[in-house]
Amino acid sequence: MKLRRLKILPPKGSIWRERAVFFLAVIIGMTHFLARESRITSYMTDDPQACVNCHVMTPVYNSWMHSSHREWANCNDCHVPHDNIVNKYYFKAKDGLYHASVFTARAEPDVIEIKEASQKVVQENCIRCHVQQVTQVKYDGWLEDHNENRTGRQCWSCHRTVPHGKVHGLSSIQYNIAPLPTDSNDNVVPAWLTEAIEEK
Amino acid sequence: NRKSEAKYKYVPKVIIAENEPRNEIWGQNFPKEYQSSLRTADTSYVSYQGGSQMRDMLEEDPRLVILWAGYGFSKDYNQGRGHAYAIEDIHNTLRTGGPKGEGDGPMPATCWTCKSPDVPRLMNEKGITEFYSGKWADKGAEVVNSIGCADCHDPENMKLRITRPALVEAFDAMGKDINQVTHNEMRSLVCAQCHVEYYFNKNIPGKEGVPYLVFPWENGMTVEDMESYYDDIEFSDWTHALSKAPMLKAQHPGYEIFTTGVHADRGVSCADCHMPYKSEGGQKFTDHHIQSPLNNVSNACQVCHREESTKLIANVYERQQKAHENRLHLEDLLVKAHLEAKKCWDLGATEDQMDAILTDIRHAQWRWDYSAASHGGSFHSPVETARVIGGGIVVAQEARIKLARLLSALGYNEPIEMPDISTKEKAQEFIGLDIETLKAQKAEFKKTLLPKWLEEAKQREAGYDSKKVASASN
Amino acid sequence: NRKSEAKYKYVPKVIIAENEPRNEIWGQNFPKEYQSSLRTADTSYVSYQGGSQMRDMLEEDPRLVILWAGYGFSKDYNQGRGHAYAIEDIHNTLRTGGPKGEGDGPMPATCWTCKSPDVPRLMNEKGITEFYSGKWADKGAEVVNSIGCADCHDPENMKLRITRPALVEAFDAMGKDINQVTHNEMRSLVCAQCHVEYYFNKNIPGKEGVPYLVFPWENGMTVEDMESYYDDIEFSDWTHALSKAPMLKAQHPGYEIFTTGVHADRGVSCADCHMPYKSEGGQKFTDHHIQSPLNNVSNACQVCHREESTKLIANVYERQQKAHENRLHLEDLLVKAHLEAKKCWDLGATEDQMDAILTDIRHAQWRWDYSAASHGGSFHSPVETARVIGGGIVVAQEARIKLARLLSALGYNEPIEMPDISTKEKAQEFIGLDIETLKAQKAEFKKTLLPKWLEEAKQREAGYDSKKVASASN
Ligand code: HEC
Ligand code: HEC
Ligand code: HEC
Ligand code: HEC
Ligand code: HEC
Ligand code: HEC
Ligand code: HEC
Ligand code: HEC
Ligand code: HEC
Ligand code: HEC
Ligand code: HEC
Ligand code: HEC
Ligand code: HEC
Ligand code: HEC
Ligand SMILES: [Ca+2]
Ligand SMILES: [Ca+2]
Repeated sequence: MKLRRLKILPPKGSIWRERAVFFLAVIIGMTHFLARESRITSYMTDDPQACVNCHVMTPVYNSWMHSSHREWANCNDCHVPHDNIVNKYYFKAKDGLYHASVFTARAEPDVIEIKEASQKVVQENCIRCHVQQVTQVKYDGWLEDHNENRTGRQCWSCHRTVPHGKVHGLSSIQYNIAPLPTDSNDNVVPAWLTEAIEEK
Repeated sequence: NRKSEAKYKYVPKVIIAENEPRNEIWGQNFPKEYQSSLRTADTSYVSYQGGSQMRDMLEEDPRLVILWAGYGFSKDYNQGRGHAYAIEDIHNTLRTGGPKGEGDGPMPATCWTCKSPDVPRLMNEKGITEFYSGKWADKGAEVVNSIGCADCHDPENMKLRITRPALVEAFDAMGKDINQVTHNEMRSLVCAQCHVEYYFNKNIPGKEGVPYLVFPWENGMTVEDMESYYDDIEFSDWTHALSKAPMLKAQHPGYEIFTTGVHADRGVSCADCHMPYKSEGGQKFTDHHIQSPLNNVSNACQVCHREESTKLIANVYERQQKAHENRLHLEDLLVKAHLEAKKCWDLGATEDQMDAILTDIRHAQWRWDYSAASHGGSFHSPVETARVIGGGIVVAQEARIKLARLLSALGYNEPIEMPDISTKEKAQEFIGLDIETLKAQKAEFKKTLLPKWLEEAKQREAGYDSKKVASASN
Repeated sequence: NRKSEAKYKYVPKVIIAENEPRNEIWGQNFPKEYQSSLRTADTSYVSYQGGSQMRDMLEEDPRLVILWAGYGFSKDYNQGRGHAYAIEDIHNTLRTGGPKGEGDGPMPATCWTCKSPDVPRLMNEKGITEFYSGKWADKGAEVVNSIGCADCHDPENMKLRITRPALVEAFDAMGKDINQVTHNEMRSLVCAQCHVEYYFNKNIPGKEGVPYLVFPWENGMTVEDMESYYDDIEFSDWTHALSKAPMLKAQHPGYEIFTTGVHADRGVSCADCHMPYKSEGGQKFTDHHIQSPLNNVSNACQVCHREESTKLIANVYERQQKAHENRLHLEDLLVKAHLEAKKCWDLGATEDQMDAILTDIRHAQWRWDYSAASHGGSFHSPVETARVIGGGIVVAQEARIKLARLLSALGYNEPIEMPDISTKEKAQEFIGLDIETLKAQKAEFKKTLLPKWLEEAKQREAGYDSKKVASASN
């Protein structure tokens, strides 16, 4: 056995040996469990389901899910810088570690508020996508008065419902039911019905 | 763990059994969704062509009586209203007649399929084919709860699910696996369990004679695809009482038409407009008051569109009016075609002479019905709806030119006299319907059999146990 | 800073005279706009039903020859291409014939109106009525520059302006003042000077006999509004050679149909799609390469829509195909109606018997043409286009049922024989057109008269002075 050769374990017969095996198993198990539970791999994707792994993210997930941006912009499109790739992953890592530690410390507030650094990122991203609409004189006719209005304010000071709605906070969405990454494997047809259909 | 904490953040008051048909039980755990779903009983809203009021379509447009002569729909047909009325309305409609007991009445048990969460329960208990077997009256005591939670939700985790085999089988027939769909697609597919065209197939090998519910999607969902499906199996819903054409009835192909529109193309789902998010006391939830989105523009449309609500409503009405204009033309042509065909028979036309004409009438009316029956289609997909109507007019005119020639050959070369069908009553009299008798039978049914059904159901449901969750009392 | 740099970058090199017809002079001051406008000479792009290539519509669909029998369009008709070709194409089309000199040829001077910036110049010099008077050939030496800057811009400040009296007069007739429109509306109205339905009114009091250009918008811009306008004044463009129906020709009602669509409803203007911003060397300018937006989806559509360009193109094609499908049906019906009407005449029908039928044919073909002629309509406003086509089918069928009855009464009770019109040549032969002679006359015109025009124009323009701006040489 590998462990044996590494001489990590106390000699056979020792009472510690049994306990050590137990604790090692627990540690390995826990790591595995944590990795699986937090769906580590999913953090590297742009899949919004990555964020919803934390229940505190469920309200924002659900409000985004019901927003006009669902089909166009995922979380990272707004919350991560897109000016260059290094910046993107640096910000992601910094932010992610911060969220994770707050979460692990069970220090999450009831009403999460967007930090100033994040605000800048988001504003940049609004403009990134809507640059022509908000900067071209041409579209003055289409977006009446937009030209004067857009400068010097955050977009969502007017577009208050984009994309998380007007009401914020952990309890703003009652049941916090959201599809988790694991759900995708589940069937939408109940077992009894699948059986009944196959039976015929 | 934390995540399950999230999942179960709601404190379940009761444990909901698989296929629990009683909405009020679910409502104990999910009061907001339940309360809002109760509002489907509100019948006050009326729009240009929809809304929740009881609208007697035969009265609004008596031509329908002629189009459906010889078929149940000529007796009674209303524009759909809220889900809360599904059971009441199927009890009341003259189409289901006045059965006196088991084995009696014009309709099969299959008619219950889209009316109640008792259906998945029964299918689970009895089996699918068994559920579809027998008369409508045979299961009257079993199906009593109007459309509800168990139709769309898994009680364990509230996830959306498909409870109607016809949809699963239709996906199979198209070579698709319904378990592979996305969460967002499910937000339309739960509706596609019912808001779709269907027929009763009595020739399924091994189930001969059972009116098995089938969605005719094997060739696809367009008007032509389904038509070729029916033509190939030589199916017809009924033979027209005047023209003797082998007719098809299109029942509410809502999902099918919707998928051809730009909203579907952009990933918008039924629930986005008909069940938008709602805020109450600082909490957001899915509004289960399923209704015309025009009664709720700010939540239903303005999430995505900045225009004023009057303008958005005007957009919808404009599309509906444009569809209506030509659909009405087509309807007129069809009424004439049926009457002209009848005239031909009266003048001694042969089957050979009539054959091609009757096929045209079948196809033209199928197009008309496909474009009309879903009620939402002219907004859900205005361009496709217009295409279908245009095609219908072309086919109807083919029929009428052939009819004009045949009538001439039979010695009748002028426009035929039109009967007075200016009201529903006159039209029904013209096609020989004895509505008074039908009404009397229905009244009798409601006085005698129906109360028994409801009493029996009450007894049965009293026997269900609804387990309180232990921790809930803490 | 960058913005003022851009603003003040405009260093006029030349002073542009009012109504300067030569684009290259304007081009000295605005090289980017000018250079891009030159690209309208590129004929390489072809889309499903549009693009900049020369597309012979009569060859693509010989039925058109029958529909226009007795009218110039049956001789020659192409899908419009780039603005750079406006002059060349009007020289080449068989519709303008082969005039031998002043006062000769089939077309009036009015035909020049939408082809060149020489037009505002001439109108200014001669007067409007004077411009419209006489033959097309009379002004051949005067109108030589293809559509350009002076058609849309004020040389003093480059603001958009309206240079065609017909549009101003049409606004007057509707009780609107074109000077009150917004800048954004101007970005469509400059196009509405030409991309609109028109007719030549020879009965204007005081101007009798002059084919005065009029947009028939007094009752409104819908197909019915304009139809009632024409019916009221008993106008017809020509009498059909086969059916003898008093016909209307719809010429490119592009603006009219566009205004009924959702893009117009949302304030999107022609220039947004056909002249989007373009970046070159860090500078943004309006792309004057006016063309099919499908050749430029990223600038033309993706400003507002995020979908992939293949998907957006598919959206457009789908709408075009759906319109095309039913429009083709309508076309078939119209061809038959003309031939059936001819058969009636041949069998001795009376004017009384034919009257209602010919009115139907007039109205049905008007609807067909209205839906087809603008080329862009089935995308600009797919729902309205479909409505118009559907209405056309209804009217065409009324005509054909009456025709079937009349034919029977005249002793002919069967489908009529169809001539072979499978190619443009066969169809033109069938309606009795001597294309070879027309071509020979055109060739002669291009060899003799045309070079004289061009030479004369060159002389004239050499006399114009183009003042250099003093400061520009700094
Ligand atoms: C279209 C851009 C956009 C997208 C997509 C988006 N967000 Fe946001 N997000 C915002 C803006 C803007 C705010 C600030 C809202 C405010 O302050 O009112 C915000 C705020 C937040 C906050 C702070 C809490 C709050 O309610 O204000 C969280 C957490 C958050 N977003 C997470 C997410 C997650 C997780 C996703 C994906 C499921 C997501 N966002 C998708 C733009 C976006
Ligand atoms: C490990 C759990 C967890 C995951 C996974 C998670 N978050 Fe968070 N997030 C939190 C917590 C806890 C907070 C509250 C921090 C605070 O306000 O102090 C937070 C706050 C935020 C905020 C507001 C604070 C700020 O930085 O402006 C945003 C935006 C946000 N998250 C976006 C995201 C996005 C995007 C993802 C997915 C890529 C994501 N989160 C995934 C736990 C998580
Ligand atoms: C990844 C690109 C992307 C980002 C980032 C983005 N948007 Fe959008 N936004 C879109 C697209 C795509 C649409 C839909 C356009 C359409 O209808 O075709 C849209 C639509 C909109 C609309 C019109 C629909 C509505 O909900 O009113 C508004 C307003 C809007 N965005 C504002 C914002 C604001 C504010 C932000 C930043 C908080 C933002 N967008 C960030 C892509 C983006
Ligand atoms: C002072 C208020 C205000 C600010 C700030 C503002 N907007 Fe808007 N925006 C509006 C209004 C009002 C409209 C609707 C205009 C109309 O319909 O004519 C609009 C329309 C839009 C639309 C088109 C929506 C549609 O109907 O499709 C987009 C996209 C958009 N804004 C994006 C932005 C972005 C990105 C920013 C930030 C750079 C921003 N806006 C800042 C008020 C604002
Ligand atoms: C983009 C918004 C939108 C979407 C998505 C949508 N609908 Fe509708 N629906 C409407 C509107 C608007 C009407 C017209 C209501 C009226 O006339 O009062 C309508 C009408 C209806 C009606 C008739 C309502 C009545 O008053 O009787 C039914 C049934 C319906 N829709 C079902 C569906 C189904 C099923 C789906 C998905 C397959 C769907 N809708 C998707 C907007 C939508
Ligand atoms: C179990 C079958 C079933 C399901 C599932 C179902 N419907 Fe219905 N729906 C019906 C029936 C039956 C009616 C007509 C009830 C009546 O008129 O008695 C109806 C009526 C409606 C109406 C008309 C309401 C009114 O006020 O006029 C709308 C809108 C509608 N449904 C939308 C939906 C949407 C959206 C979904 C999915 C989220 C859905 N339905 C799911 C069977 C169903
Ligand atoms: C595949 C699902 C399905 C089946 C099977 C079905 N229905 Fe329905 N039914 C619906 C839907 C969806 C509506 C709402 C239609 C609308 O929008 O008008 C409806 C509406 C109704 C209504 C109320 C409107 C009216 O017409 O008066 C009655 C009554 C009704 N159905 C009776 C029946 C009967 C009887 C049968 C059997 C012949 C039947 N249904 C079979 C789905 C179904
Ligand atoms: C016709 C289908 C249908 C019926 C019937 C139905 N639901 Fe739903 N329900 C939905 C849809 C669609 C959603 C939205 C799911 C999403 O967006 O993820 C939903 C969401 C929910 C949610 C999640 C939280 C929220 O508000 O978004 C709860 C809880 C729920 N429904 C409870 C109920 C209860 C209780 C009933 C019976 C009274 C019921 N539902 C009946 C279709 C239905
Ligand atoms: C979840 C987003 C969403 C919702 C909700 C929604 N729409 Fe749309 N709508 C769209 C998109 C996306 C398009 C396609 C145009 C585009 O790509 O920008 C569209 C297109 C349209 C059009 C033009 C298409 C046509 O048929 O001419 C109209 C009109 C319209 N919507 C009206 C409505 C109305 C009315 C409602 C509410 C009943 C509604 N929409 C709800 C997203 C939405
Ligand atoms: C929303 C975008 C949009 C707007 C606004 C628009 N168009 Fe178009 N137009 C198109 C598209 C797309 C086509 C189809 C091109 C094709 O088939 O290749 C088209 C086709 C055309 C064509 C035929 C082009 C050809 O290839 O021959 C003409 C002419 C035209 N448009 C003129 C106009 C005029 C005039 C207006 C304003 C009154 C206008 N368009 C407004 C998108 C637009
Ligand atoms: C002075 C008259 C005039 C004006 C003003 C005008 N057009 Fe045209 N346009 C024409 C003529 C004539 C043609 C056809 C030229 C030919 O085929 O020889 C044409 C052709 C086109 C085509 C087809 C090009 C191709 O490559 O197939 C488009 C697109 C078009 N115009 C759009 C516009 C738009 C957009 C505007 C306004 C911004 C506009 N036009 C203004 C007269 C005009
Ligand atoms: C009100 C403006 C207007 C008037 C007047 C007008 N045209 Fe045009 N013409 C156009 C436009 C716009 C197009 C481009 C149409 C298209 O998209 O196909 C065009 C296209 C053409 C073309 C190129 C396409 C083809 O048909 O081969 C020719 C040639 C032409 N016109 C000749 C004429 C003649 C001859 C007359 C007089 C009878 C005339 N035009 C009067 C606006 C006008
Ligand atoms: C068919 C109409 C039309 C013709 C012809 C035309 N333009 Fe334009 N031009 C426009 C429109 C529309 C705009 C956009 C105006 C706006 O958005 O404010 C424009 C804008 C401009 C501008 C403003 C700067 C910019 O790029 O937006 C200049 C300069 C200009 N045109 C020069 C020219 C020159 C030079 C010619 C001749 C080669 C010409 N135009 C021919 C319609 C036309
Ligand atoms: C200046 C903005 C703008 C431009 C440019 C634009 N669109 Fe749109 N488009 C809209 C708006 C606004 C709607 C209406 C839907 C809504 O209200 O969100 C729309 C609707 C649509 C629709 C749905 C309507 C229908 O007919 O079904 C399609 C498809 C579409 N656009 C395609 C295009 C294509 C292709 C182009 C380029 C040739 C284009 N659009 C250019 C703003 C624009
Ligand atoms: Ca059917
Ligand atoms: Ca005309």
